[in-house]
Amino acid sequence: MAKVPVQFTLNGAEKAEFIDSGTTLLHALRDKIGDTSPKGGCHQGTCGGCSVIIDGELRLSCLTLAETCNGAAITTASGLSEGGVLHPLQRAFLDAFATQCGFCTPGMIMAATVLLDHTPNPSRDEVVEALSGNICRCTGYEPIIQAVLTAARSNSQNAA
Amino acid sequence: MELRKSYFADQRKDDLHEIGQPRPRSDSPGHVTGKTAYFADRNFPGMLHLKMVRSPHHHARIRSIDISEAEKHPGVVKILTAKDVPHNVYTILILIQIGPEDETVLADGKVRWKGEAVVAVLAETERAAQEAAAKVKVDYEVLPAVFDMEEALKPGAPTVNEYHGRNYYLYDSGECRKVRFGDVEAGFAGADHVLEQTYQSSPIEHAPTETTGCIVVPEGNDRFTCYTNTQAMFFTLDNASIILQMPGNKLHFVGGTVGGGFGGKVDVIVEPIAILGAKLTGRPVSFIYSREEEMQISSPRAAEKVVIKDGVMNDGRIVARKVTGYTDAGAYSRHSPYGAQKGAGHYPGPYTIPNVWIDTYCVYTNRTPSSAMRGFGVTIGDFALEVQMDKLARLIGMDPLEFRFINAYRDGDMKAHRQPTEGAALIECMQEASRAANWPVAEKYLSMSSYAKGV
Amino acid sequence: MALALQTFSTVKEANAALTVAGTRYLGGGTLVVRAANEGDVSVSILIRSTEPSLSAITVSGDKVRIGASVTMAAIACHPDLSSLAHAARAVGGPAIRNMATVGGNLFAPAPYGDFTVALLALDTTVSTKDGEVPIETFVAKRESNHAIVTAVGFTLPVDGGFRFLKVSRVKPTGVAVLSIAAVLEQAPDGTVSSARIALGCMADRPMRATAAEKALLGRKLTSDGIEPALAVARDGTSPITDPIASAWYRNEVLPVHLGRLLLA
Amino acid sequence: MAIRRGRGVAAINYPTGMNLGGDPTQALVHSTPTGNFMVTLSSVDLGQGMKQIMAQICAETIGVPTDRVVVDTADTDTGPHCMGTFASRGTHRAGNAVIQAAREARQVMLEVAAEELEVNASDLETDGQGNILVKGAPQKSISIFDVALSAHFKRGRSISGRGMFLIPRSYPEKETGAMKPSTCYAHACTVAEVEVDDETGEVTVLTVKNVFEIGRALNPKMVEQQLVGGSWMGVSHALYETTEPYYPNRDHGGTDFNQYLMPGPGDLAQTEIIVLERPSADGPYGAKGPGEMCANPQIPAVANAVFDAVGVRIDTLPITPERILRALKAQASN
Repeated sequence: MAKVPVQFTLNGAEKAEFIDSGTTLLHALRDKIGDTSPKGGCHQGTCGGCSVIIDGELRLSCLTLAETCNGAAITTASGLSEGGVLHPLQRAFLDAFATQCGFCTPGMIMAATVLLDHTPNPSRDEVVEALSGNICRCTGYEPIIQAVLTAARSNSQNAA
Repeated sequence: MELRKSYFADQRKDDLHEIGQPRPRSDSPGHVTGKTAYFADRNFPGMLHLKMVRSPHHHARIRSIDISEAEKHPGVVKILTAKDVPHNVYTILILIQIGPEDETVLADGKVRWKGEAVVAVLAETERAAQEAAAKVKVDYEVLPAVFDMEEALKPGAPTVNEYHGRNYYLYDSGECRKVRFGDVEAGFAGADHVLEQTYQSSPIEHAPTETTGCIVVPEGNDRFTCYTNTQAMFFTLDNASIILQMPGNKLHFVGGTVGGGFGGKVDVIVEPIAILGAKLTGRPVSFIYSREEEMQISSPRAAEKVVIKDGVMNDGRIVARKVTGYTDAGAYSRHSPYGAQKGAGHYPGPYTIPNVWIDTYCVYTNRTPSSAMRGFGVTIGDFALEVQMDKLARLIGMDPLEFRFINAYRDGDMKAHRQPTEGAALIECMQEASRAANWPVAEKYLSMSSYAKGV
Repeated sequence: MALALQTFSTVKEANAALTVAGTRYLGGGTLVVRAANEGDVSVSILIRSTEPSLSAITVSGDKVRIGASVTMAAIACHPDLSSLAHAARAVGGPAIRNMATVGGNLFAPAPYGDFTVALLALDTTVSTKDGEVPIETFVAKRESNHAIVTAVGFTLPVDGGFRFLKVSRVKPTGVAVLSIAAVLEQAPDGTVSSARIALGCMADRPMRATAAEKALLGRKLTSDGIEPALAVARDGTSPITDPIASAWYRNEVLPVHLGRLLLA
Repeated sequence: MAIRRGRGVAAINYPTGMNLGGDPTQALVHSTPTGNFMVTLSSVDLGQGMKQIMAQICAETIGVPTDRVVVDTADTDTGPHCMGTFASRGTHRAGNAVIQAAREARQVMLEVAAEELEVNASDLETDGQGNILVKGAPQKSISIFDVALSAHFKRGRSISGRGMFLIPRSYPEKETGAMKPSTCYAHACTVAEVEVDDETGEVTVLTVKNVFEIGRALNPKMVEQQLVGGSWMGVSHALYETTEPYYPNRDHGGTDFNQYLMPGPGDLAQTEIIVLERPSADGPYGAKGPGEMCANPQIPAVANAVFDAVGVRIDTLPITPERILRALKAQASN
């Protein structure tokens, strides 16, 4: 089996691995690099649990081949908090009781992160749209929407 | 959410420190940082991947299975068929003495539903397992299949499951679980109106975001650790012990946080075969359902048919209720005989009715076996009951909410299964709903209480 | 055989590589990688090209050329393509739109392929190494296409001339019950002078509603005016039946939704 | 085209725990040397928050803050038997087992404290903050930290307890069906308001007002999570979900989250949750199992609302636009 080199930054840290050609980024992250925060809920691109941020864009790591990410900057949910301090979105998810089983949570937080990076003060419709590729079976979505709106409000208050 | 503490205030102590407090969840910080460990967040050196070859037919005889090409495929380590499974015919509720054993771990001579497990392939990579699975040759003789419960119950229908020999589960009470209370025919005869209606549902998937699966690791001391997302650790361990004819002390089950269950992870379906694979290869084995398998192979909530016949008086009293419930178990029992029985214990719903007749059937068809799901045995019954209540109210020209007050059970009322009602609160829920939804009802209903009449 | 990826800097080299058995072109991955993940072992080599022209959008005057690797997200946010943005946004959720390409959408089986419905109404041409073909011809024979699609080209409709509607059960981004795209031109008196209407999910691939197009000509976009078009909207359809809806339902509601789109 | 509005009501009850009983769960509780408490179970947390709730139940019973309790669960080598997490039984069965184990541990803890304070154990109480006080003389006290140290290193006592909860099995009588399916029931009443598009059969659920009676909200925020999510699932069952859309025909079953339909974040009804508490006689601090029943009443409430809106009865789930449209067409042709 042909091994190919991949090199990218993951949550700011340089990563270089030899992987089997054709390996998805999801498998590379989870099985080779050891970041299990992206979840393989479907491997079809229909659940959003594996969402990561690649060069500022939300992507599904289950449908992305790792070797197409050479030189990229990748962010996962495990890399959001800094120095043990939770990211405002993570804080908001806690405060809003927006997690139950937690399996969709990393993907939801990735989707919300990209939204707030581009749209610091989103409307409810914009939040709904941003989360629309991510399935949650426990919460009924409302607490998650509220968490994102709350994080946005706290962001804008901090900026003000 | 609002807590309405005015109701039942006399029955509740409010001197507690921790109970009733909205403490933050201890697991949430792990969830939001992606640090919570689910069973699949483990990777073991040399781990094999198990892929299942499944039946493409709804009902077929297996003439032969040829694994010779698949065995030679690069990366394949072991291929399992029925003969490799020590106790291949099992049923999960045997642990609570509900038999007979009626399901094969790997199909033996016959498949009874499309998607049934036939051959298990263990390989170095998922891809190698998929490729080898495509090379397994199974020669089938397709048999007539039956999908409709009514058809299945007719004489001459194809027999779905020979371990039962008939297309329904045989209870100690006969072909159905029965509840008999009062004289339902006399009730109908004396009723102002009789209404019989049929309700139907189709199978529903739990659809947890994390699919069913496990990883089994041989510990080198003849013990096997099974990291699993089962909803019932010992239930699964004990069934695996029976299927594998392996003493329970050889098995160590480790769960943890599960990515949603909703009843979908109470079947014992991935663990025994993965443990067997680990035992026969001496290597860690991962068997995780694909999303496609989760959607169409894992047991759904059963389809149900519910026929309700009610006798009702013009003053709003329901005087007789006859319910015939059919649970579509699919090809195997799993938890369905229990679910159908649970329905019998639930009807006629939270209402006090003097004459009740309940029959609930568990029917076999050539479809994915159904099993437990959130509201097991009750959810579809409640749909049927509460739509029927709406129809009855309109039939006699009464407000649907007021109609329910008239019939609501209260403490001390005798239920059809002959237990006195305790701790009722239906009336209070309806009173509060009347206010919250601005759905006015007569004052006499707002002053009712679930406490025993006259108290 | 294990899966492998081969990357080429030119389309020409990638096309040459695709002549080998077991190869398939990799666009955004939403179809091809999914199939591999789901156990499709018929493909063992994925081919892609990084030729920059594949990712370019060029707009000169009203002529638009979109490279085949351009994503739905790139179209949705392109300042010169704002009239098409809602059609691009009809595809998937945000992550899918960052991956799904124009080229890939041409191959997406119903109920997918919403953007191709838009392209069909826009009278698009599809470019490969073999030249340009009308989208209708391309889509009809897409299974036998072996040349990499390099770009699509079309003329931007006049302001307000492009209409698009996707009907789905799940909001905001479920898959289609059906989708409808229409490019309409109206004479000064408001009567329709030209109409191209494309439908998604009303066959196994996007199709034109030619009878409805004809019936619209010379008519005003009023309830009475569009009635003849709605009456023949189902001509030639053979809708898919899938978990989302039956063929019967799709046919029943097609005139309803077409009417709403035309009157919007 | 007409958008027509209707509302419907449904009222239900739901049994807690495995039907007919016979479903045991055990728990063990012990203190660490510094007065933290470990609850050991084999029950499974599916996301409903079992670990958090068991910690709160243990803390309440022992008399310490919740963050001094750690729950170790879902390991068959360490945790005693639990039948499983299903049938709304987790909180009720495991909670009762934890209370029993925690009471036993508390009794040892008070005995050790009594020896340290030279009083009778029956004269002691906890303040919920980690201290043990003499009733009526709160200035005479000892911290649980010190009690645990003493128990471990001075007095050789194990501050621990065993808990087992079992509802004995009931066998239905063959001919009459006399049986005891459950010992306590949760209740609900839901009013749903919908809009139905009478040209397409599409339903929009506008509001869902749920009143749930759940015995006791042990952690109100967590029970709210379940009830809100359950209400969403009920609406989802009513209008969207099935693995066999053309049942009993087996074809066209969905295989992914695009084809298996559930309401998306843009389909959410305005949802109201009101909770009543009638503590159950045998529930842990009165709790009943709310996890399953909270997804049931929305289904008939929505069905009844659809009828109220357009006058057709859809007696087959799910209530799809197709079924409504077919019924409307049949109604029009009659």
